[in-house]
Amino acid sequence: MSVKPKVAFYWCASCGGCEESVVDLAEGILDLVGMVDIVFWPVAMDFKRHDVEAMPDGSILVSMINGAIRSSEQEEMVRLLRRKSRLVVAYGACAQLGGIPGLGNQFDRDQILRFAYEDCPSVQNTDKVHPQPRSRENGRVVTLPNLHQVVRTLDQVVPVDYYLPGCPPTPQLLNQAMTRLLSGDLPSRGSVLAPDIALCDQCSRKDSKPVDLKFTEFKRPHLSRLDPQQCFLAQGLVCMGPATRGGCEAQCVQGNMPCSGCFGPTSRVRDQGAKILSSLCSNIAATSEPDIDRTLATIPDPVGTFYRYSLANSLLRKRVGPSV
Amino acid sequence: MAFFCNWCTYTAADLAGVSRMKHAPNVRIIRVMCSGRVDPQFVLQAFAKGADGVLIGGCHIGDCHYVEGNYKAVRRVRMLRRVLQGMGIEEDRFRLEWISASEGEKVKLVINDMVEKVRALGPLGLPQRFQEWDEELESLQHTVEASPEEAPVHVG
Amino acid sequence: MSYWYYPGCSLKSNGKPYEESLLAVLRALNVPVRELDDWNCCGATSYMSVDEVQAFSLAARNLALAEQACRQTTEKGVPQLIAPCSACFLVLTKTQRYVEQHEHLARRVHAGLRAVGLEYRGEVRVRHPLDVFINDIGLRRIADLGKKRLDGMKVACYYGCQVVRPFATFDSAHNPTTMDRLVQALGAKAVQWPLKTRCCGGTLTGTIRDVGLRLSQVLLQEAVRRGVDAIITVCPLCQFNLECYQQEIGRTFQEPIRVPVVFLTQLMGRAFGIPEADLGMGRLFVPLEPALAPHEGGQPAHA
Amino acid sequence: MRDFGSNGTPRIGVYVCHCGTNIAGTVDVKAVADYAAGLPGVVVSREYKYMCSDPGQELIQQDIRDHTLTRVIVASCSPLLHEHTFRHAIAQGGLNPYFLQMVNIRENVSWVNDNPRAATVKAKDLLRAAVYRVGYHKALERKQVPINPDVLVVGGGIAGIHAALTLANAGKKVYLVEREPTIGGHMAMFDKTFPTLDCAACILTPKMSAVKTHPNITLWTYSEVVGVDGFVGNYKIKVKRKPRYIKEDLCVGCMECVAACTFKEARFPDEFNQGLSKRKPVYIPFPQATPQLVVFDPQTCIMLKSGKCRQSCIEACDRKAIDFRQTAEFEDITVGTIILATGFQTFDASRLPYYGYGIYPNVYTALEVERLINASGPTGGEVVLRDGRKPKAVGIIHCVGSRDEKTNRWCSRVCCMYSLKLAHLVKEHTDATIYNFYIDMRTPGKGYEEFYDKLLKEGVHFIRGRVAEVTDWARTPDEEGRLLLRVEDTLVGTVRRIPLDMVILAVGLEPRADAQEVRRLFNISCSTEGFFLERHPKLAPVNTFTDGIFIAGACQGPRDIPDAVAQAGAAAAEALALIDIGHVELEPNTAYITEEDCSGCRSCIPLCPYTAITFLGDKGKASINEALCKGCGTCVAACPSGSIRQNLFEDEEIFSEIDGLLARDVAVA
Repeated sequence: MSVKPKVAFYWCASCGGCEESVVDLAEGILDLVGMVDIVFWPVAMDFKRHDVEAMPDGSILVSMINGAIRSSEQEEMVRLLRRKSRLVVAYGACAQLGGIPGLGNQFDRDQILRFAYEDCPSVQNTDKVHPQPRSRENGRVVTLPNLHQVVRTLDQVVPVDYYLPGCPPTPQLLNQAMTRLLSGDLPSRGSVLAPDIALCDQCSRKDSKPVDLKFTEFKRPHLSRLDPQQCFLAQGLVCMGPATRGGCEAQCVQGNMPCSGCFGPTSRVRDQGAKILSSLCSNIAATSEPDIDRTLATIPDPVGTFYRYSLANSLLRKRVGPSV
Repeated sequence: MAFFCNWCTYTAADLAGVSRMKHAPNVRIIRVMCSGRVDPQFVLQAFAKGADGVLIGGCHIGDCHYVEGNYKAVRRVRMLRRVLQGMGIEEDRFRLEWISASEGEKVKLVINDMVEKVRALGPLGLPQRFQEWDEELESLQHTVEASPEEAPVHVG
Repeated sequence: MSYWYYPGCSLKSNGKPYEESLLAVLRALNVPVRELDDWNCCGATSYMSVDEVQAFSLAARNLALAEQACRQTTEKGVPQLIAPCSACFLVLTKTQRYVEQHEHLARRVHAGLRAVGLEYRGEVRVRHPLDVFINDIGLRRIADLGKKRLDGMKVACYYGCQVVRPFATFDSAHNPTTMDRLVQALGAKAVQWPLKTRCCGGTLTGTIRDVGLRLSQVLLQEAVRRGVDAIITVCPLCQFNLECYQQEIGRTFQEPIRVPVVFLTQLMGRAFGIPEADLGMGRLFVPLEPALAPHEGGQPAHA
Repeated sequence: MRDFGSNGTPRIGVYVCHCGTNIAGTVDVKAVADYAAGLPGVVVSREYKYMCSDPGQELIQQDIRDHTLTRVIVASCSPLLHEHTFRHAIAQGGLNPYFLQMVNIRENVSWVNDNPRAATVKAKDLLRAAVYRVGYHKALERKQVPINPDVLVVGGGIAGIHAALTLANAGKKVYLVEREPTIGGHMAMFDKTFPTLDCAACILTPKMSAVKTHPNITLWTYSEVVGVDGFVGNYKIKVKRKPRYIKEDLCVGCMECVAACTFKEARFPDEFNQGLSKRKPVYIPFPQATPQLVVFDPQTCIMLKSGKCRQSCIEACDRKAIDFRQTAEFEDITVGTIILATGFQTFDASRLPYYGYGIYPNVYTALEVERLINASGPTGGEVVLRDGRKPKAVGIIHCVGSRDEKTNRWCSRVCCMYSLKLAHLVKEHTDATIYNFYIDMRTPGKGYEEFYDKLLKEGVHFIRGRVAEVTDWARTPDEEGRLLLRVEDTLVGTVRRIPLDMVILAVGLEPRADAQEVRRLFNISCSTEGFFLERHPKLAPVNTFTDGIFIAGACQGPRDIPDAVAQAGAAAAEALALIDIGHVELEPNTAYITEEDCSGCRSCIPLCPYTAITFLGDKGKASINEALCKGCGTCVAACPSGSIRQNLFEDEEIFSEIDGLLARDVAVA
């Protein structure tokens, strides 16, 4: 038996990018494998659920779990991993904030299923067949996980020790986090393992932002010719940078796209969307209600813009009633 | 739940009190220095914690004790209304009113009017809804965490 | 801008000279008016005291008709409905106010209108001819057309109780001046007198005769004391009370009185040089011409 | 969800005030106090008759010692009223004053609720919010700002004059700014003052000349304040000095230029005499005008209107004081405090056509009659009608433009008394029969009721009833040419018709037409009717909601001379109190930025109207100058990364207040 610390990776409602990001360690992954025993990593290695069940409680040092929690299966697995692990890390924006799957909270489950299995233009389903949690096939009972009503962050389901933010987290952050966790130099429980300062601090375009910004309209990235040097807000684009934790090395900005907020808010903010809303709207030039509304109309989807990653983690969590 | 600015609307609410203008007992006032201090997070927090309606009261445009704090308030409010709408919270539950220090009567009218409109909508009750939503977690919490052997096995 | 014309019952009966002269004057001023199709009684004050909801519904039907008529034309803008009779003007204005301010009433009125396939949206503007003359047409155009033909004439402008009260929409409730300004623009002198809006007796002349006649007499006497050539009015009932009872008033109070009481629009028509026959002058009991003659230096009446 | 934690475990004392029956009459104070005792952190919870009394305050101080309280909550009246009192009290008890939280269960609860049950529930909710909040309170220090000892007084009527002299006599430098060419205000127009009937000029002119000659007073007449910036202790004022077209230091007021004016006859309405006499384009408003300087009226002076005049005035002036090229000048001054004494205007009687003002020449306003009675007035003190006749019957209509839903709802306070005074004076001058038409006689003042009594004995008629109309509607030959007044005599129960020769309208007092602009300029408030709003109607009647700005006289509401003078003295004393301490303590509600948290996004910088936030280029961070910050909190709400915080209104404090208000626990039954 190895005496190396045991580590598990698991994915829930996510795109798989977080798994990729582990591989993005490149040669670094060999060092990682040298230091730890990966006891569970369904995407890369052949372990089964019963292997995990067989482990003594608390025998895994750390489980890195990515993805939001949307189904009973995901819920079950994270509860299991929680029981087997000393530390649980919410890995990536979906686990931390709900992420893109969290935007599903703008709709009811039935609306989503109806769209996915009936109304979506690319779907052909004349019989309107929906997957059932329990059905009979050739005399045998087939079950599927239940889709939850609500998309949840990991910590809305099980206690989480640390958060590694990002969509996905950068290899650098993963490295730093692993080093810290393995060294036993543990930060205080509940910490987000990234700098607690907004992105502007490390943004290469910081110096190009004026001190007297006044918005007269908000431009959209796909409809604008983007200056590769100037601050996006100064160009009139919604950039979530001021309301988003740094640590991503401003990669989107370097790729000439404004920040969309995947690192989530700083520790001083409870609701990332409300805060960027407050900041941007305060600096609108218009003074009369109709003029203000005209400026604001240039943001056609405020919830999707301000809560791109954090809707499940927002104060309101989910839309009340079905959307219309 | 109401957020009233210190200089105009809170003073007007005091005046309503001094003038013994009865209004609906459902309102709970929080004093801030300026309507510009009202962080949209406060409005969301209030809804999330169970408020059925949120009212912000500030000085009339042009009369702000801090010159233009109320302009910032109205800009945020216009956008916040859209966000609330997107989250299924009815328009009448969130309101911004300009009430000057001398308009005690208006405090009464606005509060009564809003209480009436919100009452017509019924309770919003977000904490209860959160609880209802999270009931779907309870069965598994029991089965997985207590006795893993008996947990149902899913195919697929 | 064109106008819809709501005559009401008076302008088709004893107020006929008012209708004739009003339409003639508007024609002379190139202001197109169309009579509202299928209009009904405004209900006047009497119906109000019998059943308010029905009275308001009845009046609102006319408002709805005007809005409907306007929608059926290609013209843009707010429908304008001229109501020349004081009672009609007041009832229609009052209906608008009440429907706007009292939800329960509005519900019943709207329901009633719906039952006959009509809808009142509150768009129509009820206009008094004085308002139209002063604010839409303007004193200058009226003065230009009138060419000071009334120079030297002295009149008392009598507004009656209903035009500016209780809704002083286009003139002061206590000291209205629109009619004064109009006759002055035509060259006449409007005497300053404090009885402009005092009661003429209204329907009392027919019910409590002594009181009604007394009220009329007070007005006639004071106008005459101020040396006027004529009393000018815009209300069919006022005109009727003040003119038709003069002999009886003279007998009752043992003080003969005779003074022409004419509609403003008759005087205006006269100033515009419109033939007498087109102004309903022949229907007057106390003719205007003798009063005018001395001021016109023997000018022929029909210029 | 992240846990925002609590600030250690506070030891809270809760004090629920009965306020006599003001609170206890509606709210079950005992139930509220019992409820509070069960809330987390509360170690002592009491109710008491009057918390603001000495024993009430001592109770708190004793508990701080006995129970080592670390936080105090007082549930009583509005914090705007007594927060200061209780902060002081707990400071005396040894706690930092900002460890206090007040709960407003009077203005916000007992006074606005009839239902005791609902009121008690509400009081508990508010109290619970305070318990949640107070744990987050931090120890804070008040900041001191030095007070510039100079004072600006705006308005040179009796209130402004008195305030200026009081301050100047105390050795303070005063700038007195008056819009008109002379100081004196309305009082200078009066002949006598009620109830003593002493001559207005005799008591006012010495004060006017004292203003002129006082070494500590800078008097700027024909001038207006056009800019106000800064804050208590340090107001930057811009004053526009309108051109008089004379050099003030050269003119001696000899009026040779007036005599030499191209217009041989005076032909323009004289404003000071209410248009009852004429003046020339160059004039001195009245003989005692201060300063004694002529002024050229640009509306009527031919030279100023067209530039084509033979300018005989210039030849006549041997001191070469006239200068037609003069333009407006601007003075910039710094003062620590401001007293506004901008006065009132009288009601425009032509708004009520049924009283015939502007229609019948013999209907006068009271102010016109003041001038008629005055020996230096248009008729040399003869009370005669416009056609020169002496009136034989005079009616005074009270409450013109007062106590009337259609015009002004308020009682103008001075009209009853000045009507009595005019009744006496007109009777004295003409021996006419005098009628007063009143709604109620209001004579509450020292010697006022006695004066009313004296008038009754003098045989002046008093008819109780609101006058319906004044006309020239004569019904009999002897009524011809007279005014006919119709009134319901409510004491007799009949309508009366009274022929008169002269009608005097006792016009009410109104806010000045530009009161709203002035209010905005000085950043103060107006009450609904448009008078300047005092900070508290009883306890801070000359303070405004803006520190360092005080109000005196009729700009705050209708008042007579004694009250205006008393208020002016009070305003001066308030200003002196600030000046003599030398500094003002500011509420420590300023915003601050934690440097390590700030990302330098600059979103906050354009939001501050006081430019208190600057961007430190070298550090790449924003920074707040606390001396400039006024504590509105707008930047705090807008900071996208939550890096700006505000003392007294921290996010945690407000969040916990929200949570506390909405928490539904079993104890609320």
